[in-house]
Formats: sequence, C-alpha cells, structure tokens
Amino acid sequence: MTLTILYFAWVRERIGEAEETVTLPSHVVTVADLVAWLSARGGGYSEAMAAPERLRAAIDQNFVGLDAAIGGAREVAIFPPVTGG
Amino acid sequence: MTLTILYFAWVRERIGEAEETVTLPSHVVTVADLVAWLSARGGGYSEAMAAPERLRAAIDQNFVGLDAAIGGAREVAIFPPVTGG
Amino acid sequence: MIRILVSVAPIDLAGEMARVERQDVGAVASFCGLVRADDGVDQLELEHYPGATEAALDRIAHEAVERWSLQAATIVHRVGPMRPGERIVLVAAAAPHRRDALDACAYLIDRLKTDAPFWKRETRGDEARWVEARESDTNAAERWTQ
Amino acid sequence: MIRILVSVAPIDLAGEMARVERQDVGAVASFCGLVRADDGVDQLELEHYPGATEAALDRIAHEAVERWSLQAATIVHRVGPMRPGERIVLVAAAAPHRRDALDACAYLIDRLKTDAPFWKRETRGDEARWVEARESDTNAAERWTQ
Repeated sequence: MTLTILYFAWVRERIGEAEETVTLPSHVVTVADLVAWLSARGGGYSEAMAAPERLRAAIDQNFVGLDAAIGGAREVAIFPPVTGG
Repeated sequence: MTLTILYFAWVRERIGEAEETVTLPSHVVTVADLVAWLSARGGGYSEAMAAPERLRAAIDQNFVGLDAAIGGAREVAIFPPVTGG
Repeated sequence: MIRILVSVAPIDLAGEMARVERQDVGAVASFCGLVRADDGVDQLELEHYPGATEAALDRIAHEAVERWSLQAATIVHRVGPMRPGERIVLVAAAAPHRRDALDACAYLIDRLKTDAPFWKRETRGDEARWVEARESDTNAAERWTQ
Repeated sequence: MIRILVSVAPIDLAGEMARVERQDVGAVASFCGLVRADDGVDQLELEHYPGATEAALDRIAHEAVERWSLQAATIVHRVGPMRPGERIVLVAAAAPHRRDALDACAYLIDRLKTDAPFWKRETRGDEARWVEARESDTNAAERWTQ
C-alpha cells in the first residue's frame, strides 16, 4: 500500500523534508504504528518522533488521534499541536 | 431657587421645547415632585409626564432615580429610557 | 488610550481601527452597530445629551480599562440623521491577549446600550416613532454586575 | 455569506469589513490578532497545511452559522513571514442582533486556535523557535462544547 506522509513545523524541520511517499509494511495499522516505524529509521526521524504525546495527526486531511487506523488512506500528516490565530 | 430643566426625545417633543429655566417652589424636593409639578401645567406637560414610570432623569448630568432629591442642583434632565448603540 | 467621540460625521472604521492597532497590541476586538436596512426604516435619527453623553461613555471606557488588561478602549457614536446600512456605533478594545479584548468589547457595547443618554427615532415613510428600550438590553448589561 | 481566505498577502481589514457590512446587517463583531511588537520578536512566520487548513476554517464557519443566527461569517488568516504590528488573523460575524454577532465572533477565534492547522515560528535576532500550544487555548475552545 502506497501512502503520502506530510510533515509540518518542527516535525518537518527535524526530518528534513516536508513530504514523502512510502509503502507501508502490513504491521503498520494505526498512526501510532506509523510513528514507531518512522522513528526506527533513526536520525532526524527518531528525533522528530521522540515524544509521540507531543504529536498530532490527520488522515486524509481530517484530524485524528494517534490510535486511528490508517486503513486505505492516501495521505497522513504528522505535526505538533497547532498554534494559529 | 433657579433650575435649568432639559427634555429629550418624546418628552421634548410632547412639551414642545428642549430646555427651560424655572424657579422651584419649596415643596418640590425630589425629581418625582418636579415631574408632578410640571404635569400640573397641563397640555403637553401632562402628556409628557403621564406615566412617570416611563421617565428617567439625571441631576447635573448624573443618572438618578425619580426619588432623588434635587438639592442645590443646577440642571435636571427628564427623558425616556435610553436606546443608543 | 481611551478614545471617546460623539459626532454627526460618518464613522471612519478603518481610521479608528488603525488608531487602536498603533500600539503594541496582540488582540483587537470590535463591534459595529448599523442601521438595519431590512425592516423598512428610511431614516434613523439619534438624539443625545451633549456633555452627559461623553461623560457616560468615558465612564464606561474607564470601567473596562479597570476591569480588563487593555491597551486601548474606543467608543465612537454617531448622532443626527443616518441611512440604512450606515454605522451607528463602533466600540473597540485592544489588549495583549484575546480574552480581555473580547470580553471588554462586549462590555463596552452592553453598557453603552443602557448607560449612555442616546435616543433613536425611526422614520418609515411618513411615520416617525421613538424606539422603545428593550428589557434584553438591561439584562445584557446586568450580567456584568453579577 | 461564508468567506474563508488563507493568503500570504496582508489582511485588508477595511475591505473585509465592507464585504461583511454589505448585507442587511445590524451588528458586526470582529476580532483581529496581531504580531505583538513588545516581546522582542523580529519576525513571525506562519506555516499551514494547504487544503486541510481551508477545510478546517470552512467547517468552523459553518458550525458558527448553524449555532447562531448569522448573515455573514468571515475568517481570513495570513501565512508566511510577517512583522510586528501586522495582522495575523481576522474573524468577523454579522447578524441582525449583537449577542449573536459577539458570541459567534468569539467562537470563530477560539475554535480556530485549536482546530485549524497553522504553526507559528518566532524569530528573535538569530534565534528561531516554534511557538508552543497553550492549554488556555484548549480550555477556551472547550467552553463552547459544554
């Protein structure tokens, strides 16, 4: 399964890119699984994903909890809590 | 004692003037006394003062209840409830 | 930091907001009341009590400044005749943080409705009538004293 | 009647207010957030999630329209780099009556703070840092769900 992952703010900065396309292994079911899988790459990834409780996510542009199943989504975004306005 | 009385909105319209200067008789102590005394003039005055509960007043530009004593005031205003904004 | 203006001139919204924003503010909340065009009114006329009106508005603005952490409080009220769609009143509050600005803005307009000597007269065709005070305005003002 | 704009251009306050006032409204409440000049920030940069941001703002505006009797709801948010004193966001709500306009305006900005994907980065001299989310914003948004 092919998935586009978007990163924003300090997640993007630590990883060093804004977007990538990945093929998910079958054991990656939820956003939390995805975070753990990305973190295992080490380097900027593990730095960005070091504190999952500080991360927020959206699946196909809808905000979700990290326990949400990715299912057949096309796009997952991972980012810090929002600070607009 | 000489007092300037100001009228606003429909009080002014019914009386037919915006301002007058009067010499108060000694039995006129409160604003309510003043209203009764003016009303006794008849015509537009009694029309304007027909329902004292619909009247509001200010003594020297401060809002007061009709039971307030006029004392040595220079200016009393009589008007309907305010409707600004 | 407090600005009070009662004038027959149309209200210059952009100019007033620029004055308020000129300071080191983080948040500006404002409220504008307009002559509604949808209820058949051809003209609205605002009468006021010169001197007492400005004093009342100044008192309301000072109360807001004492109650919230504000950098500016503005009350501009038009008087005289005006047409549907025109601005009757503008209040604005500027603060470092938004809750102060929002609450103070609501306070300014709620208080103005009951505590400042203005009277509205509406004209519809040949018929003119003085607008009646509304109990809901008294209730709105009183919620700030609880 | 709903207007959503996310843009790198400076926010045209007068133009946006004129759009809102163009209708038969009696009351317009608005809120503007600005880059504060008083805490040493040289530049503020706003990042957003294109597409998702506009959708979130549109959802917030629609919720306001469902909840209050409104004639217009506007959310304009700037993105990219901006300087102290510049406007970051403008929300406005127009209604026949002031309570609806005031409450909807507060709702729009409270919700925007927690529900729309924007991120602020402040630069002070050589040092840049991402602004931390504030618990007070979450509390402000949650009071609307009680």
